[in-house]
Amino acid sequence: MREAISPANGATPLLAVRDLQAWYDESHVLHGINFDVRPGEVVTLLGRNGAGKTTTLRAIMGIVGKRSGSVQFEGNELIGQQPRTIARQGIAFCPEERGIFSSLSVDENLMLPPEVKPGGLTRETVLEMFPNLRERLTSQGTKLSGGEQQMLAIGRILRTGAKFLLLDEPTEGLAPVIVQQIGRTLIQLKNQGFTIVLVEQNFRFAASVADRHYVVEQGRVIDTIPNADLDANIDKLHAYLGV
Amino acid sequence: MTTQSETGLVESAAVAPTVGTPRHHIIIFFTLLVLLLLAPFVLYPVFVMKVLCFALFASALNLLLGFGGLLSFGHAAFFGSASYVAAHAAKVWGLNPEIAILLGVGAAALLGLGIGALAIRRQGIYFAMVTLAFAQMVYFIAVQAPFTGGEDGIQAVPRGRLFGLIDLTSDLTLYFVVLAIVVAALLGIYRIIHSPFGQVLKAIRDNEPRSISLGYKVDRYKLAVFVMSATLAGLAGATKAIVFQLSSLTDVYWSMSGEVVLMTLLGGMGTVFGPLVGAAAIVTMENYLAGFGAWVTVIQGVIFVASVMLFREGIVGVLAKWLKKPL
Amino acid sequence: MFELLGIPPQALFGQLLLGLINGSFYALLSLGLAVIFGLLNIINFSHGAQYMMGAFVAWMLMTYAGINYWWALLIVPIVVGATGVVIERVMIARLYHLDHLYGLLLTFGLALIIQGLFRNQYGVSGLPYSIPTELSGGTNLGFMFLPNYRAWVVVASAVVCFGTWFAIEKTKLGAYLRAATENPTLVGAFGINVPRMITLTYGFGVALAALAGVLAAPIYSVNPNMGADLIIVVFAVVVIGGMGSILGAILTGFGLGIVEGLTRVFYPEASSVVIFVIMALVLLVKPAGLFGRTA
Amino acid sequence: MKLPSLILATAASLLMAGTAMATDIKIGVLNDRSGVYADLSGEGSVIAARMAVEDFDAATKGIKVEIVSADHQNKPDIASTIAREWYDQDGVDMIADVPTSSAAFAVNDVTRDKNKIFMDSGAGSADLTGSKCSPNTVHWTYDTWALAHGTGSAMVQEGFKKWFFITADYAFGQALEKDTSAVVTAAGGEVVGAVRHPFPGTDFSSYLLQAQASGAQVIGLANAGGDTVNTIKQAAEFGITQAGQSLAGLLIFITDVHALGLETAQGLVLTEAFYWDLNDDTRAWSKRFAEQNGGNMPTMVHAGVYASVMHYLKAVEATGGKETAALMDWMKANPSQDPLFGEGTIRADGRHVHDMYLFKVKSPAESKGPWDYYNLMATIPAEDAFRPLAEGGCDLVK
Amino acid sequence: MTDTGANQSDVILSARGLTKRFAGFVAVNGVDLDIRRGSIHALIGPNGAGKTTCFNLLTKFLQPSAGTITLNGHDITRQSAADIARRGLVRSFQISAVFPQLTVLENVRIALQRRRGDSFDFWRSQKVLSAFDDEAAARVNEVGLSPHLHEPAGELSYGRKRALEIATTLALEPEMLLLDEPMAGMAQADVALISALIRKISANRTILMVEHNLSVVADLSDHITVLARGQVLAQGTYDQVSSDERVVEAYIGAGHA
Repeated sequence: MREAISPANGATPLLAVRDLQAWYDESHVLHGINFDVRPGEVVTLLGRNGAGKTTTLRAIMGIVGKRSGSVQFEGNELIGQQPRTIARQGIAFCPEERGIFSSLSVDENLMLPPEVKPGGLTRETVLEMFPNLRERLTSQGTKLSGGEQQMLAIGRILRTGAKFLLLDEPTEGLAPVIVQQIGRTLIQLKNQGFTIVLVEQNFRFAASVADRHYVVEQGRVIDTIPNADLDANIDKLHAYLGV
Repeated sequence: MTTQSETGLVESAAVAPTVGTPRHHIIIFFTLLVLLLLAPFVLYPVFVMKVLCFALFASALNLLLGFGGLLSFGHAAFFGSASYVAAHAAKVWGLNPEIAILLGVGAAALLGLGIGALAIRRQGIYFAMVTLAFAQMVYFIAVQAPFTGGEDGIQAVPRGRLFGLIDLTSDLTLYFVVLAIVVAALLGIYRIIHSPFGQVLKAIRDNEPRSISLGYKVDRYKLAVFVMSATLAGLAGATKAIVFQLSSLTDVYWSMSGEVVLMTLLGGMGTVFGPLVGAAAIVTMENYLAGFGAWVTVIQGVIFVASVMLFREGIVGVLAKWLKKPL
Repeated sequence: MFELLGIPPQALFGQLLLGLINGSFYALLSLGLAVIFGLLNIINFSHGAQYMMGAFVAWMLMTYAGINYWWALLIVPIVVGATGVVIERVMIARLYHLDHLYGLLLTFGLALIIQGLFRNQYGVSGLPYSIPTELSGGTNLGFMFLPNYRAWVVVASAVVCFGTWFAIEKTKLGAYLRAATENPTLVGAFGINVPRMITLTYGFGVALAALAGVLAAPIYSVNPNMGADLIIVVFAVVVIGGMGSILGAILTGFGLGIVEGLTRVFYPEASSVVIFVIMALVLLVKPAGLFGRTA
Repeated sequence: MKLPSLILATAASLLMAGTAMATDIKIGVLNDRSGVYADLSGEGSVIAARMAVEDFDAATKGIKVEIVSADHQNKPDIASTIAREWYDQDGVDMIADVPTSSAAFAVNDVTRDKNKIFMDSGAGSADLTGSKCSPNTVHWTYDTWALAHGTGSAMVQEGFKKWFFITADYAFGQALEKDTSAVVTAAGGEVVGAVRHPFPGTDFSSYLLQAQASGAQVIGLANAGGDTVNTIKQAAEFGITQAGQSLAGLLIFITDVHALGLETAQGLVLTEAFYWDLNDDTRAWSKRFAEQNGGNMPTMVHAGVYASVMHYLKAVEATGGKETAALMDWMKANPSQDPLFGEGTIRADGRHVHDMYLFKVKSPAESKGPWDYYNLMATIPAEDAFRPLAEGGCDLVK
Repeated sequence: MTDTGANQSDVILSARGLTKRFAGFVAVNGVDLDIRRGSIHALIGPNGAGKTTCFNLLTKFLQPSAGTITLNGHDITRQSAADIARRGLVRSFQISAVFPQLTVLENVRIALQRRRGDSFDFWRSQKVLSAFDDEAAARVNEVGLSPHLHEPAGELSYGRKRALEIATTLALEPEMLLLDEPMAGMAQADVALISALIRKISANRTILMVEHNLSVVADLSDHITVLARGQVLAQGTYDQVSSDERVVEAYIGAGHA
């Protein structure tokens, strides 16, 4: 298992995760996650269902039952902080189930997250990015299609000014054409300087957007594959992820 | 579908139960019995009878709450209606006390069946509120029905002769009859808790979906325990009517339901002896503090708050944890 | 003359109007209860006691400090709401991880304490609080004499109810509240201080109860027991409306006021129980209440 | 071993040390100390009882009197429990006061069972000396029949013939309504309607509007305590009285008028057995009473407790013991005499008979200050004030 | 490739056109399923494929919006969860489902007690249940929990709770077991243990499981149904489905960029 811990090649990591362990109630889910994210990067956490990818994101946000180890963001230790103060440092989280509020309209959902840093996208920009949402602004949030909900979920965190995004399976259950649209959006965001941690099962999608892939299995990062080396490692990946 | 030990109403006493009737339970029961047999020669018998009636009432509620996991906020309906029926039967129909009590108990059982059948369809807070709503209706009937005597209640109920033979006018004679009734009922509850039925009940309380998946029809068990609890509450109410020769609106009012929850909570729900301790504590306190007027309410409130905030396991629950033995 | 069940229609109008007035108290109180339940999932059994506190604090302000009704309308909800904030911080906040029934038991105990304390201090005979001079007198509507104060009560509570509904359904703050009701974890992960919001919400719900108390003070005697029985009625209103549904609480409050008013005409003895009958029926047929969302 | 006791002992021993052959008497004042009747009975009744002991000068007469008191919360079950324990455990010989009819019935039953003496002042039900009469009970101050007759017949005589009742849906309310209706119809009046409201209530406007729509001249308030106060307040609010209808309080005490204030209560017609400002004797006694009672004047219930305890003590002195039958016989055989009720007698059914008074509440302008509330309209002579002996249905009357 | 044509007597549980609509979306859409007697059948699919919903429909914890379910030829579509449990179809839960305040022995005994029929005999001592103690202890021993026989189940570690759950389920001698993610939240060592346990109990039984851990699925199951977006994507043996392009696509994603 080479590069289980990937050294930050030169640049200081924006996010450094060391020996992160996490529990839900009594079940020990993460057994020591290690990885780095450098500014402006898109990295993915790949792995099968139940490997601990989602929990890793939630542990970074501080919304698991219990966690230990170290999560440093811009040099600040996040372990021990409340989720809300973590968010206030410019980290935005888009959950797997998307978290669209059914008692809020689309517009309210969009405008809900407070601005945590200056320089967030305006409502107008978000609507230009996802034109589908514009026509549905007054409808109930959960009345949107899955794809639209995903756009809404991504769109609303772009408004906050956070430049560090944690996206949990944004393509899950979506039609290919929507997946492509989301892929384009992520690349666009990357070009605008956003740093993104992406949890994916769909590694073809991940490959289209990411700089680096961390393979998670049983609560540990077991491999790191730079996107450039993907073709060389395709068999290995199939073994990790395949059916 | 979380395991309910962390969030459920009945907190685990974290005690390793043993199989069969634990020896210390037998010892406690025996000691209690001896104390109660001696009590009327030391304490005022009517006072001890009151404690006994409420101990039974609280144990009946505890059967439902502590072992069935269902909080009824309307148990006064059963206590009170049995009290009315028994009082009416003894006074107006001139029946023997044992028949009067049986009729009262029967009325409570029927009422329990009716209310239970509707209430068990709901859970948690809704269950509590449905029982409260029905209890309010029973209260309304108690106010309206001619035979209940409105706010005067049914007074001067004759204690009569047990089986037409034993004159119950003497407090002491009555005491031993009441003691026999209450002890029998408490042993009955003990048996229910430790019967095959009680095992299933505890399982349902601990984890309802899992019980369903094992093939148990949980609604029937809930209804059965509801009716049992109502019946026993009725026994307490009917006995109280004979002891005090009176049944009144207090017995059906919703604050009576609150009081019996308080007794159970204070003593320790889900424990065998908790309701007895809780009832004794509250009844004694009410008696001693009667002169303090509204302070009684304040003190009761403080106990409620303290029980919820500080010792949710109740007095006996805390003791059990400390002794590492189920009580 | 056309009569409905022996009641001339004009008299019926009068009775409907009276029902509406009483309904406005139900609406205000159940609104507070619904707001608290919606976010905290706690049955605030001390709501009636807090309503009573509202009336008492108004009376105290008048008696000890000479502060008039209009200022009381402003000050009392803030003062009593502040006590709610303290209660939430010190006690209720420690119960969220437990079964909701513990919240009910706790607030039940609190209600006993509050009522007992006031009863000790002020007895139960009731204390006088006069109708502000600006609102004394009344208007003859032809079918009835409507005291100006009662008209004010309807208007005031309708405005407050609408305001609260608007604040919750149409404002940013309200959006936070609704979102936090659905998924507090995620809202917290957006950087919002959810515990503080919960505290303030409880305070706000309590303040609404206190406001109802101030409104009630001039027409019902200021009495430590004034909220004791009311709480379970209001509770039933909230259950009928659908726990946590703001609109449901308001509409049901006004609606049941009218139902109760009509019962007072046709079967007055049953006017205190009719709401419970309706509640039992609604719960059995439509468990989530008339306006509640089914889980 | 000291037994658990319900008692908050409030009274002191009044015996001079060394008096030989003393009779020890224990009197229990059982009433509402925290609820709606706390002001009209409550601690004031204990004060009145104590004053009776002092005025009787029991100590020098060799009678040692101890007074205990307790709160029955207006509930019959609590009253019954306390009475039972007092008699069984604490050696109480006589229970005084006991407002609230349901509680009084409970004490009535227990007293008869235990063969002790019950001298009621606070309760209203005429059944206490009627169908539920007991050889052990004296009903001193007033009853629903007396109130109904005083107010009912006086109002009808003044030309107020059409009545509407707002009645608490409780036994005492129904009894008041029934008794008054009978008086009103007998006097040539007419009852045009009645509405029974749940007890306790808060909003009475609906009933007041129904009363108004009925076209009645008088609205009879067959309720009590806070309900009556609220009804009167709301009647003023809805302009009922201004529109010409009169209110007749059927069970109303001076403390209620005090709570209402004259602005609201003025013009109200009511019947009482006692008013502090009747004559020099009542004024002098009431002044002493008020000094001990936080400046509040006595109610007729307080006066009744004083007079009944006084009469009882006289019987103890006369019979030289506390044998129940002897005491009851003496009390019924000898007329009572005290500064508050003047002379009176106790009938075979236990009814104490004395003059009753019809009052009208003063307007604020007429009143010279606090507690100056009543104008005397009529004195109802003792022989007319109470239900005739034969009509009560009491078994003790042959 | 599908088994719909299999001899009906070989099929213990079958579903036709199984559909579940929730407000606004269709979670399970027209699923046909046949579980062969004595097989280990796995239900897999990417997140959100509708596995758990499907599972809850089969165990009657949810009512289907449309479709029929038959167990041993009996239509059980309208029966309650408790009823089908009595017909020998018993489920486990994703989160460990024990009775926390009962002891380990009592947990298992609750299941054994079912054999006595409905336990409404509140007048009997639970001593009558001691008849089951030996068997219960044996069941507990099978899953290696003997040292904890008299401990309250709530105090067991996570893995032991799952083992206890399986012991309890087995005590019912079910004809068919439905396991909901038996490996969820398991430590690696426990996975092997539970795997072995499942293999052991599969003798003479039919097992349907929902499981994410594909190596476990590959290792254990005879037959696999792959769900995606509420519909059956593929069925067959592990080799068959793992080589199916659509399955690979569903799992790994389409169109290599």
